[in-house]
Amino acid sequence: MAITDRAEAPVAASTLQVLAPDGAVVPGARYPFELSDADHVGMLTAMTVTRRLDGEFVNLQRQGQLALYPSCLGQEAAQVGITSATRDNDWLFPQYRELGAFVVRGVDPAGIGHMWRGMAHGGTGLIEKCCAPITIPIGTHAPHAVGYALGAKFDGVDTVAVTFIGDGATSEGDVHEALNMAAVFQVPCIFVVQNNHWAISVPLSAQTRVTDIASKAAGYGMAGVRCDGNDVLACRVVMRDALLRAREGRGPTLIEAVTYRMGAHTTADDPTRYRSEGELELWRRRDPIDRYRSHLVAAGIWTAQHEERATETGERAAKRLRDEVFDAPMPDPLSVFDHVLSRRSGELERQRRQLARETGRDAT
Amino acid sequence: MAITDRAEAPVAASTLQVLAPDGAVVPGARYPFELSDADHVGMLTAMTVTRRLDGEFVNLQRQGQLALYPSCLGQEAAQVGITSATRDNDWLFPQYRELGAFVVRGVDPAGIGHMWRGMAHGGTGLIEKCCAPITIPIGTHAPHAVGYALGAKFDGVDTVAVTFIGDGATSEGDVHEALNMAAVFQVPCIFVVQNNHWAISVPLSAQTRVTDIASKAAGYGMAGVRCDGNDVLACRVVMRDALLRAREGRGPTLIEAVTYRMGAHTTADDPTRYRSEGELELWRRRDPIDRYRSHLVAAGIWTAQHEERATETGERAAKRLRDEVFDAPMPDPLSVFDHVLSRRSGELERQRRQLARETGRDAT
Amino acid sequence: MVEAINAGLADAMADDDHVLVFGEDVGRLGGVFRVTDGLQARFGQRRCFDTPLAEAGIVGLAIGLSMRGYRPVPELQFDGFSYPALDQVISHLAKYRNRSQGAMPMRVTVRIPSFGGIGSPEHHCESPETYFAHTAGVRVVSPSNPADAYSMLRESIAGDDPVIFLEPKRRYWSRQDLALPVTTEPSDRARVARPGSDVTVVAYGAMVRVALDAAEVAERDGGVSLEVVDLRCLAPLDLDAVLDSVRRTGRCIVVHEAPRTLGLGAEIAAVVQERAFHSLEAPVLRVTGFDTPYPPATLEGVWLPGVDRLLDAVEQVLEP
Amino acid sequence: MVEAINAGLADAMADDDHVLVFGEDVGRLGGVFRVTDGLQARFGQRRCFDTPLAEAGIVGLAIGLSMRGYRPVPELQFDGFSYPALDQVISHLAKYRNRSQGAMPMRVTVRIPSFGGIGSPEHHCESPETYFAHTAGVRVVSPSNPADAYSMLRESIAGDDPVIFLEPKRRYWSRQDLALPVTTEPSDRARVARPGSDVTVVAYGAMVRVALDAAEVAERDGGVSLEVVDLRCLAPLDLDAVLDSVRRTGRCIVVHEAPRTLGLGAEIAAVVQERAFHSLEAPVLRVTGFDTPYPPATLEGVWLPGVDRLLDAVEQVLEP
Ligand SMILES: Cc1ncc(C[n+]2csc(CCOP(=O)(O)OP(=O)(O)O)c2C)c(N)n1
Ligand SMILES: Cc1ncc(C[n+]2csc(CCOP(=O)(O)OP(=O)(O)O)c2C)c(N)n1
Ligand SMILES: [Mg+2]
Ligand SMILES: [Mg+2]
Repeated sequence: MAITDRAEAPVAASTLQVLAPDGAVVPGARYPFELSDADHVGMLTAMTVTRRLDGEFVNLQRQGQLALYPSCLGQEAAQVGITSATRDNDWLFPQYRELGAFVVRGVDPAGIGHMWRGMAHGGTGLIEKCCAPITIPIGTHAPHAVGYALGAKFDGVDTVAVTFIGDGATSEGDVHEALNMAAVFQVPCIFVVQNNHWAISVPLSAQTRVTDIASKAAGYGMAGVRCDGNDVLACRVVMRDALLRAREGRGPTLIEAVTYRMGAHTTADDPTRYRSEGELELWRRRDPIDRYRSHLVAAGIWTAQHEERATETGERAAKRLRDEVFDAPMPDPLSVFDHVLSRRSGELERQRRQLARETGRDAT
Repeated sequence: MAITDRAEAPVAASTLQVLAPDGAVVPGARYPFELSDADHVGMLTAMTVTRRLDGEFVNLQRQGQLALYPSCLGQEAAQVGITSATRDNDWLFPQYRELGAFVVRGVDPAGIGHMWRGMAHGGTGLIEKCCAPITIPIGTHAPHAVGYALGAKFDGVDTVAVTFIGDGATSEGDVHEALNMAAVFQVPCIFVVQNNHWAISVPLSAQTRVTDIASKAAGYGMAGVRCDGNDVLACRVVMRDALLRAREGRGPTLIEAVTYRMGAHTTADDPTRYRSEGELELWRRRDPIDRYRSHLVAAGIWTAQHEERATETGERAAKRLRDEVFDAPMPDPLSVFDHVLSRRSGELERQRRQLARETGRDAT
Repeated sequence: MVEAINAGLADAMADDDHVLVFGEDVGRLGGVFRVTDGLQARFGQRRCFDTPLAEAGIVGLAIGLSMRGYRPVPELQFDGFSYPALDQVISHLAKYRNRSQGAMPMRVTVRIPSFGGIGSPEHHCESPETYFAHTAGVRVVSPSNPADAYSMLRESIAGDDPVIFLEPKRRYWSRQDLALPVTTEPSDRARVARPGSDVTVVAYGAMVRVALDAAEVAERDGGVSLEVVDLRCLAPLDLDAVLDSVRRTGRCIVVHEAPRTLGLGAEIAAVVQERAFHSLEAPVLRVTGFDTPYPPATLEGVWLPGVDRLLDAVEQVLEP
Repeated sequence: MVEAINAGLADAMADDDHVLVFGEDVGRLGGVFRVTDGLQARFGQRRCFDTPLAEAGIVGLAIGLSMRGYRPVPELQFDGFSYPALDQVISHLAKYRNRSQGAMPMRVTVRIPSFGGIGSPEHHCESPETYFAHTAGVRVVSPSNPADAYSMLRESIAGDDPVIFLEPKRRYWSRQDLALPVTTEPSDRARVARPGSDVTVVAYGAMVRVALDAAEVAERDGGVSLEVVDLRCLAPLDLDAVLDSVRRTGRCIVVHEAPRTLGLGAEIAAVVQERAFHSLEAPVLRVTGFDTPYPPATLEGVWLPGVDRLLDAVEQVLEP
């Protein structure tokens, strides 16, 4: 059974690309000339920092500081390219693997650490940055993005809702209902599918019969576009277009960013049980950071100094994350009774007093 | 707001048609020459009987004998054309409006009456005819058809599962999950969407952004085909092809039969609140029975005698239905405790004894 | 009651631009029960609109609208069609405030025409309250009369919590002279619907009428005085009124249509026996639907708890 | 316990060609907990296969396969991901036999790794039993030890009813010397896991271990003798063993992880107080999770019922 066929195929011809894997501009590509050198430096820095932080999260998990962590290794271009095109008040509705998006938005990584350490569901510090809490049940957040976008449309503002889902998520009924509603209501909502070829151990070919997830858009009467998800400029370009379409009231877009999950599904997973080293090797050669760096170096935009500074920024961020995670105080046991409803019922107060007694705390 | 635009448009060009509304064969049409005169007479008879019975169900509801009834008026061609192409052991998974399918299969209409009279959930006499019970929760039966088809595939037989859904049902997550799984597993399952342009009061244009439901198939990597649902021969042709594809192991098909719900959604509904007389008038002119009759009369296949015999058969069936419904005995109260699980728990026995006491019955 | 709910929706929409009404067939048709009749005509398609046929999507949409500051009031057309939305309710609507450390309250009122007794086919007569009431993070309420329907709906929409608003279809056509707006007791509190001294009968929704009728009969025919408590709020439960009553009567019966096992009667019996143990002269009894699927319409009359089944239980708890 | 379930699946597949195992990641990976490890290699892709990521579809698929004569054993990957399938369970799996007048029994065993206590993130530690147990037409079982896990699974798969099979993840790595195949008590019956005379403690799943540990401590430290009843079957409930026990001890405590309101403790308390009213020396108490969303992992230790919370309740019921 050729279960890895799709991940091993070259990225398909109809897939928008700006940079070839070696960093050269693809002939005839729609190059985003509107980006300043500073923009480019910012993007590559964000990708570099993302990778460093991602590695640190994996380390922290190995050291027993986190219960679990889903690495975004290899998906930095998709996440940074997409998110850097948004405005700070466009709302993001992430799945759980979107560290790159959070880095671009300036979310404190410790807040993500709090989630995986088991201190705060959904993470902390996200909402302030217009990011919905991290969502674990696959695809269920997609309708929220549609609702948010509908509200923005009603408000007459040009704010856009962006939801990140995976290739696996496309099989879920909630995603279908969301796509359909977004199209029917013509809301400013963008569905970003990071097609990383795997849903835990299930390859794309066992998830859907089509090889091209963007082709699903047509059945909803929605714009669909496919880009090389390891090409940050391609991601940026398609997202720029989709945002414009959304802001102009021309409706939603489904973007498929073709990329690859280079790490395990989460730190609890062992991918050697289900995929080949050869496949991984192939994608290593399509590394999104190497590609962009080659391009920017060749263009004279990225210097050794930039590299050094980005590495340093990454190191500092990683160290801060480490410290914050290690130093994080245990949450107050009684906090489990907070934020259930706007006020506590009599029964909940009784339960709270019980736990206060058990833990030697003051229930007042 | 032009909410009735799609129902008022002429049936689109890409829609497979064999007969024009006046009964003439469309130039270049794929005429089902394999049908014998007897086949044709059988189909038109089934359509005629369906319409007569359908009217009788509505009458019975008006007379207070049924709690509710969803009329299939106007959809006879789609139901008879599709079902008459199947073999008797292909399994049908109906929604609730498929009287025409049941007539073709020879289901006793009284069993359908039992459902709407509130005597037996799901109807009676269906399973013997390889029809799943009538299903009310929209779209939820689609995955059952996929499971059944998967089982047939595993068994190595060429039995096909056919599920009827509505245009409204296409919005439901369960239908999406079913379509996707059918494509991934390449099962012999056919999804028949009767696009009757309305889901209660919600027009197609508020249900989906596309005008062509068959186009949704492509996103699943599945064959999709659209036919004039008021043209029984067109329905028969596309179904014949889909069945062949399924039996040969070439996977599922989505068929959109473009038709129109000429009656109310159910007897409890008042369609004058939401749709125009003009729209209805337009579809009256596309009546599926008139069309087929004109064709068969012109072809010398259908005579006055056939007409008489079909009318008589319809009358007899209607009378039998009326009698059976009027004479139906009240179900035994204690039957509510039957068929909950394979055996009754102690608690359920206690509850049964309680009801026996209340109703003066013997609980043994 | 339909008119009261309709007025409640209209007044809430008039008072606050952020109140939105949507669902299947709620727009031009005005809902299959006409509960939303006239709202689209009066407030426009932005404020009252039809959605595609997708219940999970409808609740998901409401969650997103709430995040954007709206107060959505989605309708799920019937009890049995609320089940496709259970995951959105359990995993999100109920947990969003918690998961966002209080930053994202869910100001969503999900209206569901509920319960049996109107001769409908399968899936149109379910009692879904346990599924919701067991779920921490949502309020579940059910009015038994038009005044409460209006008042509790207004309070639910104006409040800061997600509310599952179960409307007893069987009481939809009940009428009451009402000068609107009307404000009844807070919707998280139970109410004594009829004072009495011998047995406490706890009911909600359409069963309150059954309990009141039984009280009438018991008084007249047997000289037995039933105190009827209308629960109103099914979650979080406020059983103070019930406990007060039981401490006086020493006897308690809970009535509901839902199947017995893990119906609300279970919780109420558990709490009453725990917190009024020494007052109880007899076990708390439950008068309920049976542990079977809801039966076909011709049998719902014998299946549903009625006055007789309730009076049987009254006799039992009064046995010496 | 993982090995016992794996063996139970393998033996069932070997005995009956019609047994099929499927779900997310159950094939090549062997399940995220390795419960289905090796099944695809041994029985082939037809008998053990991965599905797309769609829980409603998975249960729907099982229903259709059962209609075709198969005995599907789908896995839903975690408790919290069973909710998208609730509608298929409530509206179809539980009702199909009824709706077909007995002609279409649902021979489906839905395996769900369940409950908390393993340090997982949100949605991976839910106690979904009430949603299923309140639904007439399905059986709900939960084994507390490897022998039961094997035996009850075999019985569920071989039976003629839909079974929701809740596997306590926290006990997955528990071991027991077992000569397989092993047959324990019928899976619709409770069992006294430890005889005692002072207080009846009812538990199931991972809480049986907690109850047994508490019994040890109570005996040793206080000379109090707890009788621990392992419920095993959560629906339909068979409380004869519990009632027998309570009639002897006069005291009853139910322990479960699920939130208190409408958790199984409610039903058990309601039945016990009804049917053993005159035997009770103290109210039935419930030792449970709180009425909140399941907390983040660092707090699950204080949130979950443990030996101390249970012993507190023991003290309470023994107070004069
Ligand atoms: C509703 C639901 N079902 C199952 C799971 C378990 N699960 C977690 S991640 C995952 C695979 C998701 O794949 P994809 O959407 O492609 O995202 P990726 O992990 O590749 O980023 C599964 C099945 C879940 N989280 N939610
Ligand atoms: C899950 C679910 N939601 C809502 C309903 C209420 N309802 C009954 S029929 C219907 C419209 C169905 O439209 P369509 O699928 O087009 O079929 P049609 O009635 O036109 O044949 C609705 C919303 C239902 N039966 N099931
Ligand atoms: Mg993926
Ligand atoms: Mg329709």
